[in-house]
Amino acid sequence: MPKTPLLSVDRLVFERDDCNIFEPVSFNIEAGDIVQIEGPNGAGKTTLIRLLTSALQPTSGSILFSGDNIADCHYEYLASILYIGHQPAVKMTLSAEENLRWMSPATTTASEIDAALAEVGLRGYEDVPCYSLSAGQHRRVALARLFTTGSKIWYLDEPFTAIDKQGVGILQARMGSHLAAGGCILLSTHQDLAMDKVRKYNIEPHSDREQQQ
Amino acid sequence: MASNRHWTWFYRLGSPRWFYETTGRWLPWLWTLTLVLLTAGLVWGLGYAPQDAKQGNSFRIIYLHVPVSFLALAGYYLMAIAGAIGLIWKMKLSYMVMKSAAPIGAALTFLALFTGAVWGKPTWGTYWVWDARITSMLILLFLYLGVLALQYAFHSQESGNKASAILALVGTVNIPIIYKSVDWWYTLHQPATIKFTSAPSMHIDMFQPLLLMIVALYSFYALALILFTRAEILQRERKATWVCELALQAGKDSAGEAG
Amino acid sequence: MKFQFDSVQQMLEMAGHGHYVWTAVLVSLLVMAWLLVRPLQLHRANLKFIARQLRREQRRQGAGEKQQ
Amino acid sequence: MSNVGFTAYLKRDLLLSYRRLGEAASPLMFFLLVSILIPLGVSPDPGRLAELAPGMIWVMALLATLLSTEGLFATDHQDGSLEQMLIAPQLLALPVLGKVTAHWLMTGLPLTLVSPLIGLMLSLPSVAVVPMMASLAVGTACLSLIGAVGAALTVSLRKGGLLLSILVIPLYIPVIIFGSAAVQTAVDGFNWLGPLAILAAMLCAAIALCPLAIAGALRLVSSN
Repeated sequence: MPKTPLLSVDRLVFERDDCNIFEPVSFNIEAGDIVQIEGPNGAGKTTLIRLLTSALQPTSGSILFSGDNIADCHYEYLASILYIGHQPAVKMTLSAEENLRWMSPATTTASEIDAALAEVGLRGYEDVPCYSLSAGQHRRVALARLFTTGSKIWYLDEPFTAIDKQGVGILQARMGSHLAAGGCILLSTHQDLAMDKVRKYNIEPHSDREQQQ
Repeated sequence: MASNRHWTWFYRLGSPRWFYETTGRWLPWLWTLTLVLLTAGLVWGLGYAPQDAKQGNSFRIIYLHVPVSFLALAGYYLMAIAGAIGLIWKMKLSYMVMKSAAPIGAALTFLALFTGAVWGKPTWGTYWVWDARITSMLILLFLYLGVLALQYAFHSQESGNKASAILALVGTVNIPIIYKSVDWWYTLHQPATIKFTSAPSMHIDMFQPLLLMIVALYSFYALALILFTRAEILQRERKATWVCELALQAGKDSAGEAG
Repeated sequence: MKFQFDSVQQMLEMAGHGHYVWTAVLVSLLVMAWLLVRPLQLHRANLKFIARQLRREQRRQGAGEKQQ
Repeated sequence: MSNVGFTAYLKRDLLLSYRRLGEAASPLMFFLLVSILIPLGVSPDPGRLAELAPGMIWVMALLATLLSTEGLFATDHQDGSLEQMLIAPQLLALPVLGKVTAHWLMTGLPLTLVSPLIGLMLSLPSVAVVPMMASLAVGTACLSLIGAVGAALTVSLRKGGLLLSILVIPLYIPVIIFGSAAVQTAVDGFNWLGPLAILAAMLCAAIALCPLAIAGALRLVSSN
C-alpha cells in the first residue's frame, strides 16, 4: 500500500470573478520536503498559499492532510500549520517580546522567547515598542515565530523580503533543522535557496488571464 | 453521482443560459400580461371605482400606493432569499437575481413614499407625517440603498455579491424588529386626536380593482426582475460561447435593418 | 359598474384632487417605465460591447495571419 | 497557539487600546463636545433642554459609537493580524466576540459612566439618570455588535467609514427607539423596565446572531 503523503494537493483551481487565476495545481508534500513556489509576479503565488491555509476556498480541487480533506479535519489541520504572510501581523504599540509572545504557543517559556528574539538578531530590542523598529525588524519579529512554533507545516510567503544576507542565512539554517525534524515547508521566494533538495513548483497563470489583458 | 440526480433541475435552474433562454420565451407573454393588467387596473381604479365618502377622489392613489408598497417589501425578502441561496449553494444566477432586485426594490420603495406623500397632502393636510408605516418605508429605502451602495463599493464583483447578500440577510432579520419597534414608538407618540393606522373597511367595488392592481404589480415586478437579470447575465457571461454567438447574431440583425 | 365622471375634463379635475392623483400616477408610470427601459438599454449595450470586442479580436487575428 | 479564544482577544484589544489611550478616548471626547453644541445650538433654557435630553443623549451616544466602529477590524486587516485570526484553529465567532466586548468596554461603558454628567448639563430630571445609565449600558452593547457587522463588511474597502454609517444606521433604529423610550418613560414617571427589558432581549439576540454574521463577513469579504 502506498504511503499517504502529509499533504496532497489535487487539481486545485481558484476563480476570482469568473476568471481562473492559475492552471490547476497538483503536488504532494512528504515530511522533510521543502517546496519553492515560483512564477512571475501576479501568477497567484500568494493566492495559492492562502488557499492552502484555508483562508480562501478553492473553486474546485482538493487539499488532503494525511489523507483527509482539510474541511473534515479543519481545526486539527489549522493547529499543525504556521503561516507567515506579506504583512507581518506585528502590532506597533506592543514590544517585540509581547508580539512574539502573542504569536507563539501558550507553552512557550520566557527564556524561549528571549532566545528566539536573539536568534533573529533582536537582542536588546525585546522591550522596544515596534513602532520604533524598522520594516526589516518587523519581519524579523514575525519570523522569530519559526523558533518558537511547534507546527509541522510551514507556509511562508516571501519570507526573505527586507531581510539582510546574514538574516537569510540564519533563517535557512532554521528551516533546515525543521526539515530534519520531520517538518515540511512550502514557501514562495524569488531567491535561490542555499539548501539541498529544494523542489521547485512552477505556477502558471491561467491562459484565460492573458486573453483578458 | 447518481444520488444527486434529483438535484439536476436545481442546477439547471442555476444555469444562466437556461434562465436566459427560458425567460426569453416567456417575455412576450409577460409583457402583454403586464401591460393589459396595468391598463385595466388603472382605468378601473381611476375611472370606475366609486369615490370614497370621506377622502373623495384623492383616495384613488391607493391603487398605486398599496400595490407598490407591497412589492417593495416583498422585494426585499426576495432579494435576501436570492442572496442566501447564492451564499449557501454558491449559485451565480442567484447573485444576479439579488443584484437585479436591489434597484427595482429601491425604486418601488421611493414610489411608495412619493405616492404616500402626495396622498397625504389632501387627506391629512401635510406631505409628511412621522406615521409608523411611512417611517418604516423610509427605513426600508435606506436598507435598499445600503445594499446597492455596498454592492458597488467593491472592485471585485464576487466580494460585492457576498457582502450585499450578508447585509440583505442581516436586514431581513432586522425588518420585523424595525417594524415592530417603529409601530410601538408611534403608539407612544401618537397624538390621541388623529388616527391613520386603522384601515377603513373597503367596499367590494373599491377592493376589486385594488386586487387587480396588486396582481398587475406582481406581474410588473417579475417582468422588471427578469429584464434586469437578463442584462446582468450578458455582462457576467460575456466570455461564454453562447453569449458571443448571441452578440454576433444581434450585430447582424441590426446591420440588416440598417441596410 | 359605472364610469364615475361625466366628462374627461371632470376626470382630470377629480373634484379638486386631480393634480394629486395625476401627479402620483404620472410619476409612478415614469419610474415604472424606467424600470423596464433601463434593463433593455443595458441589454443592448452589453450585446454591442461584446460584438465590438469580438470584431476587434477577429481583426487582430486577420492582421496576424497577413503578417505571416 | 496561545492566541485563541474569547479572553485572549479581549485582553489583547484592551491592552492595545490602553497603549493608545488618546485614540481610545476620542468617542468619549466626541460625546462630551457634541453635548456642548446642543445648548448653544438650540437654547440654554433648562425646560427645553430637559425635553430634548433623553433623545439627544441617545443620538450622541449612537454617533460616538458609530465613529469608533470603523477601526474595529481595519487595523487588524492592514497589518495582517486578521489573516492570522481567520486561520486560528477555533470557532471564529469567539475571538470576534472578544474583540467586540473589548470595543464596548472602551466605548459604550465609558459613555455610560459619563452620561450622568451630560444629563446634568442638559438638565435631565434626576429620576431618569439611573434608567439612562441602564439603557445606555445595554443599548451601546447592541450598537457595538451591530456596528461590528458593518465594520466587517466594509473592512477591505479603503473608504469604508461613510459607507459603514449608511449600512448600519438603519439597523440601529430599534435600539435608539427603546433606549430613548426607557429614559423618556422614566421622565414621565412610568415604569421604565419594559423598554429596558426589550433592549435586553435585543442584546441577547444580537449576542447570538451578530458574531456569526461578523465571522461570515470576515471570511467571505476580507479575503478577496
